[in-house]
Amino acid sequence: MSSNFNKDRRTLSAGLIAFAVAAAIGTPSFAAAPATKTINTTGLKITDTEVYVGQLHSATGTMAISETGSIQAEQLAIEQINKAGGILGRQIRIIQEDGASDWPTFAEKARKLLVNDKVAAVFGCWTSASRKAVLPVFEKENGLLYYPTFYEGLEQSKNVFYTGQEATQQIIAGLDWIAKTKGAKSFYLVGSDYIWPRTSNKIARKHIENVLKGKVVGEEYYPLGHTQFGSLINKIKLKKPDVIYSIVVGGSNVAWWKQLKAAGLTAEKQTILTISVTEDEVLGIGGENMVGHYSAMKYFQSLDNPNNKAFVAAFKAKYGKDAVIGDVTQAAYLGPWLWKMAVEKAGSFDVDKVVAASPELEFKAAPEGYVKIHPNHHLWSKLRIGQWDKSGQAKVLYESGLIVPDPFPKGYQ
Amino acid sequence: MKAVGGFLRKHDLAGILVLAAILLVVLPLMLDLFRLNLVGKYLTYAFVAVGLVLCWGYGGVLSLGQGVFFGLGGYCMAMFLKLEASDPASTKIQSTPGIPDFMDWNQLTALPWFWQPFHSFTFTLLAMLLIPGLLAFVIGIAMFKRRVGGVYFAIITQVIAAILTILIIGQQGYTGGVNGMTDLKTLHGWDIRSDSARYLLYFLCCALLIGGVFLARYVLGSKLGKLLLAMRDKEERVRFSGYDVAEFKVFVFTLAAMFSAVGGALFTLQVGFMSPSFVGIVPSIEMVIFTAVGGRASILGAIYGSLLVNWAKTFFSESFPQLWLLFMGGLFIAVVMFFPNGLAGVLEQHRVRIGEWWRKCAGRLRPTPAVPLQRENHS
Amino acid sequence: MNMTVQPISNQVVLHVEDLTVSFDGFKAVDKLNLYIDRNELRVIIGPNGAGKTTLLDLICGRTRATDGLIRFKGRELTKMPEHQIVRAGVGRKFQTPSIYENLTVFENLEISYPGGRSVFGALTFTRTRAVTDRVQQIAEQILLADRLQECAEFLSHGQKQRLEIGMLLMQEPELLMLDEPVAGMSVPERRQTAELLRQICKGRSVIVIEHDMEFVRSIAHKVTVMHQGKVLAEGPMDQVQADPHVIEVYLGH
Amino acid sequence: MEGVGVGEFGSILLMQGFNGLSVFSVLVLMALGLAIIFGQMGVINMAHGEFLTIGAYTTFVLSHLTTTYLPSAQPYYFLVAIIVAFVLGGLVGYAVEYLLIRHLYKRPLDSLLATWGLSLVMQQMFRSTFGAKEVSATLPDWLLGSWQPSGTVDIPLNGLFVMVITLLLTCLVALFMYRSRSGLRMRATTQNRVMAGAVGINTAQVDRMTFALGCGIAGVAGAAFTTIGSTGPTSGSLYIVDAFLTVVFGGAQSLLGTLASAFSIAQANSTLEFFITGSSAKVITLLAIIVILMIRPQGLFSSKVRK
Repeated sequence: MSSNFNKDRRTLSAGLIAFAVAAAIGTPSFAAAPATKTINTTGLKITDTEVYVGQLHSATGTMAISETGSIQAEQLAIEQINKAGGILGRQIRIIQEDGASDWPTFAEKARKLLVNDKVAAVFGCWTSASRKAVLPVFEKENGLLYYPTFYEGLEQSKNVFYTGQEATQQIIAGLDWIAKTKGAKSFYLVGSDYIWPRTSNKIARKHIENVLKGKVVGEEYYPLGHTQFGSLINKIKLKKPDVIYSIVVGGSNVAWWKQLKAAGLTAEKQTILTISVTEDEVLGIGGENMVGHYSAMKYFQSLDNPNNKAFVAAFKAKYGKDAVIGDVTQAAYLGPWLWKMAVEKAGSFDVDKVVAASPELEFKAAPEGYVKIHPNHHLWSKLRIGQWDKSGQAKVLYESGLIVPDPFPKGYQ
Repeated sequence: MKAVGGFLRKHDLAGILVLAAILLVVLPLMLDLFRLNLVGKYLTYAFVAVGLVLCWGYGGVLSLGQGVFFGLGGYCMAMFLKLEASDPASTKIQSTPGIPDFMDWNQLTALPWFWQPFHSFTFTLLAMLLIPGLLAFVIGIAMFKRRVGGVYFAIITQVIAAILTILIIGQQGYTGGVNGMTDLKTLHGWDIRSDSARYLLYFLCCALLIGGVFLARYVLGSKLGKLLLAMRDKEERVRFSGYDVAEFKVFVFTLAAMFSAVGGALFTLQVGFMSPSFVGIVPSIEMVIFTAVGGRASILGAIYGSLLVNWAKTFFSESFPQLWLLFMGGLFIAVVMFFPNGLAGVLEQHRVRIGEWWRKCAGRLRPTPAVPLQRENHS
Repeated sequence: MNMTVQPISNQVVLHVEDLTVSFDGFKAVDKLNLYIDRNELRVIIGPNGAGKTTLLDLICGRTRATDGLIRFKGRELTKMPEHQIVRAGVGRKFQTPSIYENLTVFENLEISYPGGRSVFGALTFTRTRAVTDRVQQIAEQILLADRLQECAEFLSHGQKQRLEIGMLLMQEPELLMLDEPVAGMSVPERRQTAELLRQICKGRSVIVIEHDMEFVRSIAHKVTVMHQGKVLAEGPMDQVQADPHVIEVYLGH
Repeated sequence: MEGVGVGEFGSILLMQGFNGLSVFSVLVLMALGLAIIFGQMGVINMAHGEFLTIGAYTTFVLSHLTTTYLPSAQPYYFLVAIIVAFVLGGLVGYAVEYLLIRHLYKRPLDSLLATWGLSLVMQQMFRSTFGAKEVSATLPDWLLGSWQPSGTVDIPLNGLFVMVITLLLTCLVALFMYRSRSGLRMRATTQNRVMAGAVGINTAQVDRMTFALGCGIAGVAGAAFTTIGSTGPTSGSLYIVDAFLTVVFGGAQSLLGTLASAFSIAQANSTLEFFITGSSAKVITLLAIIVILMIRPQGLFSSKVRK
């Protein structure tokens, strides 16, 4: 009974309908494309002229707010790759699935993309919970996932490439900077009550106490979707910390920053460093509420290097002049390009070959400047500190050197 | 219509046989393994729907917290599978091997006491039923003895769902938090993710569901079933015929909770992970909607309702990723507005009409009263 | 059709002493005393709002008394939950006929059968010979023997009233309380019900609330007149009808 | 408490008291519309959150219009937005009542399912028109920042603004319901629709206006919440459970009950939050509500009616 009962004619048609919806366009060029069987020995869905990839983000539900940027960036990258002739002479076709901000749906759609549609790679997920839900499916079906979000680390899977920063890259350099420039000694840690804030604050606390010899005067968590932060603000005023270290997410994030401003904790009176506010979030919070505060990210839209200028222009051309690009959106943009380089270096779409060819790959045209894939499937990248202004953009004040990714940091467990 | 075996009327048995045929023969032939596994997932929601038919359709008790019992059943099974998947060998890179990964992150060095018993599978099977059953019993006693009912009870069950979600997400050291318990691999060494396991689990789920239908049919066919119907419309008359109405509501609420718990455990086995996203307010309301679409007073209707709504959700979201929410919202409104008794209601009306037409031809006209379902008992 | 009143045995089965219930100060029943003997058929009459129905509600536990006591066969009812009061032998019929519309007449009567009252009992209840005979016997008594398999919904108003009385009889109550059993009935139906009441009060006590004086005269052993929550007068029908207070307040000029 | 003088501690307690009041006014504003729709009419409107979002988006659109076309009107647009939000919420409520709710009066539990479907539809409509991303209205300057009566005390202006709006709105609703003819007709209809119809009240019209009023108030709440919360397709769902809880806990029929329950929930939650973590504060408050509802199933202020 283990063998598959029958060829799935019906699901192929469903895949085609979804493919018709896909946005990929561009003229396929028939350069000397290598024969399909040589570059696809594991039954992936590849023809002489096309290769299918999956895109698995939340287009609906509470996470749609954050994931729309990633969807747009990945589609822009694929469109540009197709214009430049695709990969190994094949145009990339996207099968888009909606995770609907619901983790079991992510797992269900991931299995559909890998088992039914046999896509060559998947660009998707945003929250840690969605990644954890699909991880067993990718490892069992030997699929390939490019995961864009900065996250808590503590994971290193053969089938996943993490194009966002892991916790230590984002936290440690940021804390060092704020301690040095502001002479900060006392910190108040705040976060939404789930895995990423709790784990990141654990690393931050260890770094503050052991390395910076500072003091953590308070640590508070509020349920996801919480909207009343008055008591917390009063508690903070009681402790008068040098810096508030904030990792609040989603709808609560907007309420938190608005209520901070309303309680008089503007940048002049209280230094706040956050790792959960990008240009996307500032769109919802409103520039006037973020003026003067600091974010530690690896990418800001205002980075002035030629790669970024071209990327921002292309993004605005496709998605409207007041579109904004945040850290995760840029990291998502890297996904397709890194996959392209790995496939071309490996000369094949087979997942194992692509994974083997990825380490040490350098992407010099990255909007954030330069990234290199580390054998642990994360990226060497720089950390930047941006100060927000009224218009909703951030001025980059500091740029660290290249930081090695270390998902299992010793001494911070 | 002479009752076959006491509690099964002839057309009931036919209905169950048709369902069994569809689940055990038609679907496995038609669908590939991936879609079949999806159907298996939908069937786990059908357990909750059957429970809701008992406690809401017949007993008049609407619970907006079935996700709590579905989740508890699922978490018990997940704890067992997680312990088996976290043996010292495969977790050697952790600072304390032998314990689940999320505990290691949260600086737990030893397995908490309430996890210990879940090493044994028999304990898990018992706990899977008893813990949700006990919680439902306590809530039932607390609420029904004090005559809390109708909309108040619904809102309170919703609050309990909200509380349990906050607790599970907050105590991530013990429960895996918002990520839930993932990477469940084997049950007593048997790899539950292999294709053969998926088939076996699918058929196990169908068999248990059909067993559940017989149990529900037995309960509704017995005097208790008549009492539930009587209670839903004339609760006072039942109370003044010498029955402690609260006792019956507690029983039917606890039974519905156990049905949901079995569904939850089967979900964990078939999908391979369990997370708080099944325990919250939204999933609990969706479970009520499966029953409403199928027909709240018909066990088979509720099962078909679960299958149809979930299949529609997958199909719409696959082909119209932008607009599927519109279809789902429209479907719920249409069900409530145009066929209040759900699909089963539509079928019932037609069957009565067909039945009469058939008998007219055969010359034996005898009106068979359909069970009117619509009186809202606003206790 | 003036029936002679049967002799009243000395044994009192229901003691109601200083019974009071007040809704925000309004005393629906005010320090009321009532004593019912075994096998007595007591009729309670009085203008609307005199507290008649509230009195029955208090005895059967539907409403909780603020003060006073109700002792039935030596057991204090004010502390007991409704279903225990019923099991102690107190049957209550409501003003509007409350029967299970979507069940058959047989099933309506069967539900009131005293067996299988706990959850487990209801699950394992089987329709034994004893049950069907009892239902058949009661059905004949309430003249619905030929309609047992019909859905209660299709019965006439009079038949529904009699069905509810039948359901009470199934419980073998020792005290039966009927709230306007003949309201809305035709004259022949009233005569049938009067005959039924006279039959069923052999072996049990009955309290009836009614307004139709002709009907009251034909069944009452004793009459109690209530007014503003208190007992205005009590005694045989003729004595009560002659009482000046009663005339002035209730029977009208 | 190093680094905090006694005076300062006093001002923090003052601010904490103010915070309790501002949470109270948020809860009241959120629950007021629902108290009318669910409390008076018995209709369980699960789409109440989405009517709040209508108000929020109205404010965003108006702020966008004034910044582009009429920058001079910047300070006043917010008050106009509140009124427009009321009218728009009311209109949508009017239409929803006509199309959907009026068939469901005798089936409260069904109105729960139908309005849940409605909330999904409305969320998708917001997403298609305004995009999935969160937006924010640029608030006028007099609403930003805080008012400092003394050196150490910061009274958030938006909290103050929400409180004023709540006070105003509650008085208007109370006046309407208990002092005006149409309010009388509304209460008559909700308490006994058949009898109200018999004495010549056009119950269908009254029901429609009542529902529209409830939704209009939700619109105002949504507009006011743009000062303290987020505006996105799903931001309505943040408030729906708290709103229902406040109305149920206060006793469905009575407006006073809603005010009392909002006050007790707000004070309990905010004081607990001051001493223990946010999550446990919320869990304890919810548990307390369930226990109290168990003791008084009809809520704090039930109407004394003989059933």
